[in-house]
Amino acid sequence: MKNPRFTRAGAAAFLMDNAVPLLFVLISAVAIPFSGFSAVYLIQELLVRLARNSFLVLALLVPIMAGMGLNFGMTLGAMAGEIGLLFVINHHITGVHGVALAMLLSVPLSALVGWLTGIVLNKAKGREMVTSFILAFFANGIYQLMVLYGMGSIIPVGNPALVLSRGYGIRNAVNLVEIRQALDNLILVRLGPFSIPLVTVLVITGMCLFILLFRRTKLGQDMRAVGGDMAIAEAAGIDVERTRTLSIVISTVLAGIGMIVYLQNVGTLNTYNSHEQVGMFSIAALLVGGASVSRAGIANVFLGVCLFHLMFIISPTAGKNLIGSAMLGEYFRVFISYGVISVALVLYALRRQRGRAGASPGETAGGGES
Amino acid sequence: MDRIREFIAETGWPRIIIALFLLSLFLATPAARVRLDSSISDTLIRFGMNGVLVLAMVPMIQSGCGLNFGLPLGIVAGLLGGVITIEIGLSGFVAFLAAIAFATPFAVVFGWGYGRLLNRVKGSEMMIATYVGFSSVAFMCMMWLLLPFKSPNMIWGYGGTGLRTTISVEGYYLWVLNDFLALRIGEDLRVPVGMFLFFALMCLLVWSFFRTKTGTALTAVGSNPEYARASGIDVDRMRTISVILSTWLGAVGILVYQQSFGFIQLYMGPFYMAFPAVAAILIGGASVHKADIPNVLVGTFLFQGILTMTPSVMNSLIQTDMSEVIRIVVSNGMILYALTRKTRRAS
Amino acid sequence: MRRLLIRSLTVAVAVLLGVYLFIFGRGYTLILDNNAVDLGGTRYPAPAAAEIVVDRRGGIEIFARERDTISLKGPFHRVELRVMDRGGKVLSTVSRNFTLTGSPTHELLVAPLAAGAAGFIREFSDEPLLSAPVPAGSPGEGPVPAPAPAGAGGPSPGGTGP
Amino acid sequence: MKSSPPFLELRNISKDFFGNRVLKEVSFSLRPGEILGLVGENGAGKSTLMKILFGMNVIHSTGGYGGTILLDGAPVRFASPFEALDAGIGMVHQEFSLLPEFTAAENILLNRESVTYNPLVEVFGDRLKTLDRPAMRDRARKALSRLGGPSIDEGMRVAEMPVGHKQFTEIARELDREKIRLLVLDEPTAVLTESEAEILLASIRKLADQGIAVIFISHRLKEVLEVADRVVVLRDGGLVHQAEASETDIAVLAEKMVGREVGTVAVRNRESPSTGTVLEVENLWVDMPGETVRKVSFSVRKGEIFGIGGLAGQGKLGIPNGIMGLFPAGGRVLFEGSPVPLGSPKKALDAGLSFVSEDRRGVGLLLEEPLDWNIVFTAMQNQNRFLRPLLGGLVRWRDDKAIAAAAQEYVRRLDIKCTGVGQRAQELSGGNQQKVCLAKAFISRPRLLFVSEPTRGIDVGAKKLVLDTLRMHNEEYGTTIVMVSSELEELKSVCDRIAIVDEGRVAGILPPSARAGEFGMLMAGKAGKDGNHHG
Repeated sequence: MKNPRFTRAGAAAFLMDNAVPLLFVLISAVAIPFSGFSAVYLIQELLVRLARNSFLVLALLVPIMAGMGLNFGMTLGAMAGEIGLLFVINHHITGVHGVALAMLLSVPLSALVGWLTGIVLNKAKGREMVTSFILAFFANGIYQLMVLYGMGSIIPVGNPALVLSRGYGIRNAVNLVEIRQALDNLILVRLGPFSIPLVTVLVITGMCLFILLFRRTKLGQDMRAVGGDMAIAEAAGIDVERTRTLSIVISTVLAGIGMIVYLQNVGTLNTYNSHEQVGMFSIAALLVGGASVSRAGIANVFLGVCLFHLMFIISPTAGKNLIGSAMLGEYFRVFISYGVISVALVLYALRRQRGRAGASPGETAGGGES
Repeated sequence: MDRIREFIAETGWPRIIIALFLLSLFLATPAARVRLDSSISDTLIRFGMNGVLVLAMVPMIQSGCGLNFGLPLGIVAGLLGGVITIEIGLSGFVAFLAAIAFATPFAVVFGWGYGRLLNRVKGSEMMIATYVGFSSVAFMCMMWLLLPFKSPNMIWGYGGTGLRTTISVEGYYLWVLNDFLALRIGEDLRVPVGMFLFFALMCLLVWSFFRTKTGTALTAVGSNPEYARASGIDVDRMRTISVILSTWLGAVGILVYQQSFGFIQLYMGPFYMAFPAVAAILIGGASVHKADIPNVLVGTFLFQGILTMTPSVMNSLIQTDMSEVIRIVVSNGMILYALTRKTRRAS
Repeated sequence: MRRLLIRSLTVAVAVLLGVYLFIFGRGYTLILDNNAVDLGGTRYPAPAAAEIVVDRRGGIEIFARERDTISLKGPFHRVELRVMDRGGKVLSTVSRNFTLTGSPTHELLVAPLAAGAAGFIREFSDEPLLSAPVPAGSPGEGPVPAPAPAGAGGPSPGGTGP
Repeated sequence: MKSSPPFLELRNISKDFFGNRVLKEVSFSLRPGEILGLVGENGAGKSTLMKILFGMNVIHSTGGYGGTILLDGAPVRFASPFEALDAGIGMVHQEFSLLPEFTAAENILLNRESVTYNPLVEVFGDRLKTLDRPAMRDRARKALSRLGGPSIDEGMRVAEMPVGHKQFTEIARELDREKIRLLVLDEPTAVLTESEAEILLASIRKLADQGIAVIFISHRLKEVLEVADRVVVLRDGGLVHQAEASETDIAVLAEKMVGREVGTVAVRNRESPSTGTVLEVENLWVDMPGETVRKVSFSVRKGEIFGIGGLAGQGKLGIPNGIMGLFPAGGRVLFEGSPVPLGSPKKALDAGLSFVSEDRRGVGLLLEEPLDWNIVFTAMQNQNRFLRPLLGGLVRWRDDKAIAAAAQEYVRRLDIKCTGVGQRAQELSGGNQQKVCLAKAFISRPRLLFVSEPTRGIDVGAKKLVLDTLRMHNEEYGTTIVMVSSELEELKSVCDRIAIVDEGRVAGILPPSARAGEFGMLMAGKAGKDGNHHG
């Protein structure tokens, strides 16, 4: 067994498989000098963003394992996290207590919506992604109905800082000052010019360990089997639908917690669009890290968050310094976010087609051997 | 009783609920002190504005490419046609036709490439179409900044670069269709006959296309690609033709929309425009792989009716503007319903 | 059976944790009020000056007819009050435990505390003395939220946050 | 062990699907360590019998079965395959059901993994138990070694394995169950090379020596005789022959497998037309999944009905599908002297060929469109008929009137039962759908017509009508017909000559009057030809 990576064909395959991350490294390498940012600044920024976003991206791994593709429905978990935070802000639960309570509250809520998502997606096998994508929009409508019209009128909200001046509905920007960076600043380690939010890092590490351990459980193995081939898994006696639902529940719960980690760092809740952006950017980041729709690992998460956010930090200034328009840089990064997802989806579909064609016994073609 | 049940099964619950909802909105107009005639007038205008965009769904659905979430690509072609016309400085009906003419080559080229792409990703068309739409809009955002347009009516003033986010079409092709043969009944009821005529023309075009040999082949491809292939049809070519046609209709659709709306919306404007159109045709009774002209007419009317009536009626009834939320719930709920229904071929 | 027990226990622990976080994580705004007050028929004069230490956190000097606020967390606290004259000389020291529940805003009345009377803590009644005693300037009261999907608008080209 | 009493007994097993009797009073028994060869044509009832044994859901949902299955003397009735598995009965299907991305060990232990406890189990349930990889590897290794055979690395991903190893992995999966007593192998050697098959047969013997009984289903009669202790032949749902392997031979089995009593079949009897060759096929290969054609040559005479028979999966269906361009194919096809380019349905149709597919619902029909569309579509698209010019020939529209009239004509001629030509194809019965498919082929006036499994899935009356229609069309219009069918009787009643395809090759061409045994021998696997040495 030769390591395929050392052969020429292997090298080409390696380049193909990692085209997206390599492209991002290239873009960043070109753009960093133009942005004029110092290395220290960039590294500190990346540290902040790693702590902020990694947990959310990690939440995407489980459904990919179960063959359900990119979980655009993670937005639903993010909404559950936001509702947890709204509760905490409403009752003035401050500091790390507030963060913990918001997480605790988000869990049953996101488990419930995750379970519902699972049921819907089981009805749309083979087009999970587009369905979860639309489901996220639909859920956003329900969320608005609840938060914009229900809260303050049907659901009592005591904290006037939350409520719109018309008397009901939550403001579209909620200041999270009472819990702002409560988790990050619990233990802040200074390392040379950098400060590291130790507790957040520990939470993320714990999460990685959980994913690694989870892969080694029976349920994790079942998910891999279901992701490999639903019919075979079913024939072996695995409850396919339940397994798929569980993978979505886990993802949604993690997304809810991840959203709280994210928001406590940001410090402001954009009540009506934080969750949407978060879904899109998390997926894009994972794909930039070299993950595909059917395969993703922890390394993809961290590499992806770094590369994607590096581009995010530098592109406006680089755009301004290069062409004299910061807007161009802004639009460039929006384009890249969507473009990356498009490319990943196309590659996945192509591979799936090729797999289907390759299922026929190729060796028999080309005439008989006698 | 059986007949009612059959009717319900055939029409589908969501459609009936939506139709009843719209009907109750119309009935509630007196109680809400909203003028019925102006409501109808608004509904009619929005029906005409959006009709062609919804019509753009038909060819792709019929050829089996699924719901055209990539509509923004066609819209981008239409926007290009629009801004080129303004740059040249044409006006009146000629300007409108010129805009269509300028948009056509873009639509054909975009549609061709988009069709080729969709042929290679059969089975995942809808998700990829969505992101092709998003990416093309994001790409054009950069282009609007970079393209060398000069007309002072379109570019940012004071040394800014690039085109403005909204450009007025006043003095170019504003209301060229709306005002053509417009009918005034009473004080507030205006019927934009010209726009309807144009919409009807487009419907006729699509309808007659589906009666030609190619159109027939296209329907067969959507109905059963294996059958079509065994009958000697080049399936990929038919699909590409349908995508080009859909893209072109999208381009024409946005121009019709603009001449009534009054503005060209650039940058992120077209971003989510596919969703209302998709929802409309589904409400009209289309499924993910079957659609016809009546679906377009019924769906556009119901959907635009709700969008027009909810703000005015609901607002005055419960003093709350919930139209935005209702739109989100109705349109995405409808798409979700269509996606989760058992399809003929499960694979 | 054993598993059921453990599961119920887990849920119970989660609920208890929630209750604990709810009670002990709750933030309060305490208004320190050094005015003369009538309490239970007795009038307590305001001391000329006082230094207040809550939970052994720094001292706040407060003169007569002055107010100040501090943020507290959780229900149980201890206050130490040093009653001073105008020159800053400590006349007497009072230490008391007090409990906060209910309203997120409470008043600590310096005058009765200095006199050693009970009832020096009371919920802040919503008199228009101070405008909304909520931390941080109230954030953006924009119009109704930005239009969301399936409609116009779109994600702002902005980034992932600040 | 083979002298010990039977542990499994099937008594008078009967089954009908919607009035159609597919199993009639089948009885046999099995002793521990015995290998039973089960032989029969497609549709003889082998797979239905196995489905009954395993308690598959299709059996329950279609009204159960008659008779009793006795396991260790006690009657059993499995509600699901999992119960059968628990009772120690395992089955290896013809198609692999292995996950390519999993290792051999993971596949062997799929859903039966070794696990260890961890505290999370108490809260989240047993599925959170940790996999015990070393134990899994041990178990897999043990199962594989129990089977003997090639040494397979239990840590290797299945995707990287050669086909033979996959088959062993598949069998090892059943052997991991401690209680396994009966193993059903369905065509286990079909995908193997000859040497691999030899090794597998040896392994099967080894298993039998350990006391595991085996039901060995195969069409390769030589292999059956080589490995089995006893052979059972099913035909038309009945058990027609049962013998010790040492007391029978291939010729007898072949005869029993396909033979009908003489006189029940109306054999086609006419002067075979000899007006010259119209279609010549040389070294054709077709890559059709499940019906691979390896190397096929034959020629068809003008005006004849040429039959192609053989067992399912041997490649007979691949021949018309390949020539008509529906699957990748190669070789040389000459029609009326000029070559037919392969790989393009359009070119094959233009050459004057036409095809009625065996996959009626998948390829043959536009289920959601009306009948008249179904009938005229191919002719319209390829021959520009049923179109009328519009705007001075600028556009050509469908001529709906002409379409309806033409369709009406065929509805009348083929006696298609429908409410009208506007009825949707999916609402018709199977037989009428088949007639629509025939009409579609006839209307384009082909000079050579391929008909694939024309009577599959339609009732007896409709069968006769369809065959009569074909015969009539052949006689009246002189259309050359190539008919592919699994039903030998049908071929014999219609065709002038019959080719039997086996393992992707033409095993021989016989006149319809040939003895059943002769056909049987041609179907009996590639070793059939020299089978007499073993008999």
